[in-house]
Amino acid sequence: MSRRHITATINGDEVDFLAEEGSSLLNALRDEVGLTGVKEGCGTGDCGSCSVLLNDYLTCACLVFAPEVEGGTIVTVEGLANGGELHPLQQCFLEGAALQCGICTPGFLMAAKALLDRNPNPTETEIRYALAGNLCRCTGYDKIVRAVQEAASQIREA
Amino acid sequence: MKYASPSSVEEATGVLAGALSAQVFAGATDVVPQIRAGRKQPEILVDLKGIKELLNVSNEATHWRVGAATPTARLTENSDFSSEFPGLSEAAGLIGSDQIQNRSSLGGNLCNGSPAADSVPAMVVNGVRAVVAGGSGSRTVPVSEIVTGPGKTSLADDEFIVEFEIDHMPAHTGDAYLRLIPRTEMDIAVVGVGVRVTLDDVGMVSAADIVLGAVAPTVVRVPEAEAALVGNQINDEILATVSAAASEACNPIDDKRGTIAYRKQVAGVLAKRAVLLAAERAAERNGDAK
Amino acid sequence: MARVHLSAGLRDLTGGVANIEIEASTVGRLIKSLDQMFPGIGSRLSEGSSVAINGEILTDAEYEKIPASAEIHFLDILQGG
Amino acid sequence: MMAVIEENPGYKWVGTRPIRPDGLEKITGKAQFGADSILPGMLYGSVVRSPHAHARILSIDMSVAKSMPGVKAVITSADFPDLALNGGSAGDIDMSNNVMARAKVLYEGHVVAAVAANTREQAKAAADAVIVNYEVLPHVLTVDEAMADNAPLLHDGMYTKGIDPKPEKPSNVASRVVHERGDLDKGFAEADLVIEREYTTKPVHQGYIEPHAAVADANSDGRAHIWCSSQGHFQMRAHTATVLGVSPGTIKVTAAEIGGGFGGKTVVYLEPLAVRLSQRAGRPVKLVMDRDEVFRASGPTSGTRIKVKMGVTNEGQLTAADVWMGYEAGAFSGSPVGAAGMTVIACYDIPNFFVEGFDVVVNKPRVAAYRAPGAPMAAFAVETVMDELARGINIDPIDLRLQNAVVEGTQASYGPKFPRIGFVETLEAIKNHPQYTAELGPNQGRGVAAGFWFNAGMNSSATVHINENGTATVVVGSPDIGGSRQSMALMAAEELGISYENIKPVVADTETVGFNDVTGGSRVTLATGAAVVDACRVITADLRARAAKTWDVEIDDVEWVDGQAQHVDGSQPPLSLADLAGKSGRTGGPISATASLNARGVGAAFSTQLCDVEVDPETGITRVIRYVSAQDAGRAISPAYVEGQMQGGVAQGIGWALNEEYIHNSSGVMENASFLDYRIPVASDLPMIDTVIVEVPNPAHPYGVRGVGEVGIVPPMAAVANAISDAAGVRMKDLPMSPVKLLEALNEKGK
Repeated sequence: MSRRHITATINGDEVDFLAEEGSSLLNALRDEVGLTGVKEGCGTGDCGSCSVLLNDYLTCACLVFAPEVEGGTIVTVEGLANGGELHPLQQCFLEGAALQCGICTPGFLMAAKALLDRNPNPTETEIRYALAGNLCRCTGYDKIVRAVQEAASQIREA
Repeated sequence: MKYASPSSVEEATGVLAGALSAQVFAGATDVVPQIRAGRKQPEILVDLKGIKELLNVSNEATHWRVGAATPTARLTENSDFSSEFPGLSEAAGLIGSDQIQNRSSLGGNLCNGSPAADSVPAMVVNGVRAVVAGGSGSRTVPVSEIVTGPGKTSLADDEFIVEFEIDHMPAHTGDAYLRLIPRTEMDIAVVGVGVRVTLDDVGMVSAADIVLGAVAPTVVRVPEAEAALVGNQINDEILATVSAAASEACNPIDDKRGTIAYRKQVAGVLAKRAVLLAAERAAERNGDAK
Repeated sequence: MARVHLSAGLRDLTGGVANIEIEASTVGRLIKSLDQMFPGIGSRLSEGSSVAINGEILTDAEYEKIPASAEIHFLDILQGG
Repeated sequence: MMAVIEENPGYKWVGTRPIRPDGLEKITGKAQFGADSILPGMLYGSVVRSPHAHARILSIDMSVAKSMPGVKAVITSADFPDLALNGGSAGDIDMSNNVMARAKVLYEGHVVAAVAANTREQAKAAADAVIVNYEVLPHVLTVDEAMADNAPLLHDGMYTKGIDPKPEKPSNVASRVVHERGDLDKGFAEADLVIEREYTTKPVHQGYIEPHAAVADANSDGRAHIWCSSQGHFQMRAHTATVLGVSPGTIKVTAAEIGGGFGGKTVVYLEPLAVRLSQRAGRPVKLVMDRDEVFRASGPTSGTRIKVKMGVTNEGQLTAADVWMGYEAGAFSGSPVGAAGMTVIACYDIPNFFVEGFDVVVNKPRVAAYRAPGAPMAAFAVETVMDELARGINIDPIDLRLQNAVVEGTQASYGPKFPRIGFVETLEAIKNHPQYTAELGPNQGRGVAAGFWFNAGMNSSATVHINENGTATVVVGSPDIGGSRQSMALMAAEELGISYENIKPVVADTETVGFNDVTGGSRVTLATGAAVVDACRVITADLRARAAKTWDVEIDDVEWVDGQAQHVDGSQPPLSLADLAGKSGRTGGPISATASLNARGVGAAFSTQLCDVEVDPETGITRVIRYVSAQDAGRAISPAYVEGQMQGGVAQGIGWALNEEYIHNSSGVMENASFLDYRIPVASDLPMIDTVIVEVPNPAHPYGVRGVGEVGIVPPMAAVANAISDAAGVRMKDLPMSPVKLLEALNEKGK
């Protein structure tokens, strides 16, 4: 079975990899590129654990066929920090105890980043709806929402 | 499974003509789970997002053109479109999470053939037309004629929707779409109701469209409710008639998401609420679109 | 003497006896004595029970010393989530 | 918010909120979870599962699958020892048969074969090509069906335990439990109001976001290494060894980070399959469940039918309780009905009661522990009856509970007397909370409910190493699900007197730390924490001895204060931990200590919760608009993560209350095996969840810990139900309280 050669910019670097044509971007990122920070919780777009930015837009990597990203740009949780400097969302998740088991955290961080990039001052309700595509079973969302509020405020003041 | 990404309508129809079993897709938000569950095993996946007409959104003299593969998020964030068609925009915006919204499209939502597709009742009440391309050329079809049953469409194997034509909203007209889901997000509609209402100078209803989703194999129009509204001021009595007619028009099933009785009753409730919301919008919309 | 409370679920083996006073230095010896009085109860208690001595619930308590005039309850083993 | 019952005695680290030790890896994507291991030459596995709820396996044809491209191994039950033939215990035989079906499949999703191939796609294709011939048998799905006369039997040899005389005929009832006290008839005769109700609940899943995953690398000499996410890698080792028929010593298990468990990852599913496939293929094998497999084949908790009758005097004195409970166990015995029987009325001092429970097998996946297993459904029943009793005699529902609450010295319904507990304090915390008297809008209502859970102790080990610069490594064997490494580090910092940042807590594999029971039963901070404290105390004693040696004084002249050795009379300049560590070679060698224990002094946990809802009377939709949970933590070592446990339990409980359920069709096939249709709460479904940490220290623990993980899920269903009743005037007795059912009830009431 021949696989397709795919080139994309991932976390700022040009990367090429091979993938079955009908396989998902999620499997390609995890198995071929080694970015296992992108998590699989369902494989059907219902949990948001595999959220990445694809050409600047928040997307479930499990719903994207790998060949679709040819020439595209992808940002995963591994690319969220600026070198050694954490993104304010990462810092606020840490300080606000916004994770317990941590499996959903990469997806939440990417979804929250997408939200704050387009709406720097969201209300609690806007945050809750923007994060509704990301399931967390540990926290009851309380500390996640607060961490996003805090990060938004820090980013606005920066 | 092979993957193809044609860059023109002609190339796409050519790929489809040559394939034994092809699956066209835009966002793949329905296609991927179907493949994963073994319900579909296409030989070739045809990605329509490489064709620029399918991603086009333009506001023209008499109508909007909305590319069939346009992510619903790009449509709902178009403030001109959303203020002209708040009901349709909200319906499109209800298709899944933000992640889904960046992939889902009106074309995909329609052609998936789900009776519960949120955008379809809102498209039908707005008289939206689909421009269909295929091996034998192009045709324009009302959206209401595309879906023929759950998962089934009137499109031929080598056809796909290129774009939607949406005539501008007339003056004093408003649309609305309301749905019932058990959670607040991430659910399939148990009942959906699209309404469009036009009011005359004295606030009398001069035109009404009421279409239900998720309560029958395809969306259903409720002519009795429309007739009850036209020529009347909206009042409790008329709304009660609308509710009863909406409930009566349902032909639902009992399934994991709801019961027959529940769907009928709630269709009536949402129809009433959607009429009020559409009428409120109609009253506020006095000018021309565009 | 320890005062031993036998739960209702054990009374098929005790002929309905609910409480009994027994002299025993450890939980293991206590179970042995009970088994002599109510044949079959020993394996049920040592496999499927925790024991509470004066209110403190213990597992694997075979060698646990029993203080004078202790209150002893045998409880079902619990699962935790 | 904290309700301080006993002041913090000046702790420097315990009770603070620093950044968790494992946080950075988790917010940068580096943390390795169960499915994240990739080994050289690794194969992918896929599992063949039964499409039938109950069937006899007539034959399995693997010939096509074996010949497919990339396929390296195909296994069935023939590849595992039949424990029934070599003296295995009943529990081990059931475990083995759940991992891989032998003669019969007992639920849809039951494993019948597994394959390993070069790629996922090849493995999946080969699994699809395994041909299994079944003789489909009639099935039972509920307590009622399973207990009916002439019901089809899952196990021919199952005779109900706990019934005298022993039943003559086998049945689907594995066992009966009973608790009783006093005279029921007399108790009900004394009551002024008696309420009798019947409840049903559906199986619900723990819903961890990380699917089960295991990677195994087996060697030709029989040894194997497993990487998996579980709540107890020692238990995975033991259970895998049992199923494979080998010594646990031949298996090494490395604990991956675990993406949620809630009880459901205490069970072995994939590990023995992965090891056997790896042995057959001679290559490492990765097995990961799809989400639908997680639902169909891993542990939900029981569906139940519960009948409760309770009596109260007009003065608010409970007089009697009569409880009947049937708990679905799934395909093998072992529902949590025992704990249900012990917890159902444990919050109250009731003079006369009779509690009877049945463990019932049905053709559904075998239940697994889920947060306070057995207690939440029982509390749903009793706590809604309590609400009806309070309203019936016109007394505040918290006052009714206060009047009958168990306190230190009360003889618990399950037997022994309670030690110091904090139930009353949680009730008072809610009564004093501003939300209790906040104004309610139209269609809004308010409910309270309480809950009890034992917590657990069990076996733990910990090793503490002092590094050459005076920092410390704390090695434990308890997988960290919700922040326990932070609690370990905080207690170690307190004991050693060094900064939290200078302590590195590590979850070690099964070969580098002593045995640990599972992370479950809310036991880790209590039991593993006690082991860490013990090890630290051995170290501080050693440090005092080394300082004494340095100063040439007696050890009794040396104290360990604030991270340094001090001479009692101040005659020597203090020696810090770094000073002593740097010169440890001169005072006896490296500084290290291990402690292992079977934890004692388990402290019971109570929670009282307050819920405000708004009901849409035309659609039956319920939205939770405000929520407060008060819980006795004993002592909150790590308050941020105590709050997290409380909030998480409440969120799961709200899901259970409103939307979550297993839906099976008449063939016994699960219809909603996805996160789309198994509806756990999303962020927009919930309000902020306010917490009140009540601290009534457990006198038996060095820091007063009780355990906080589980009890929070016990009250929510009743709290929501009571709030719905207050808002809409209908009593919901069937979970979930979905819009469909609530609208039905409202229609009925309107008639």
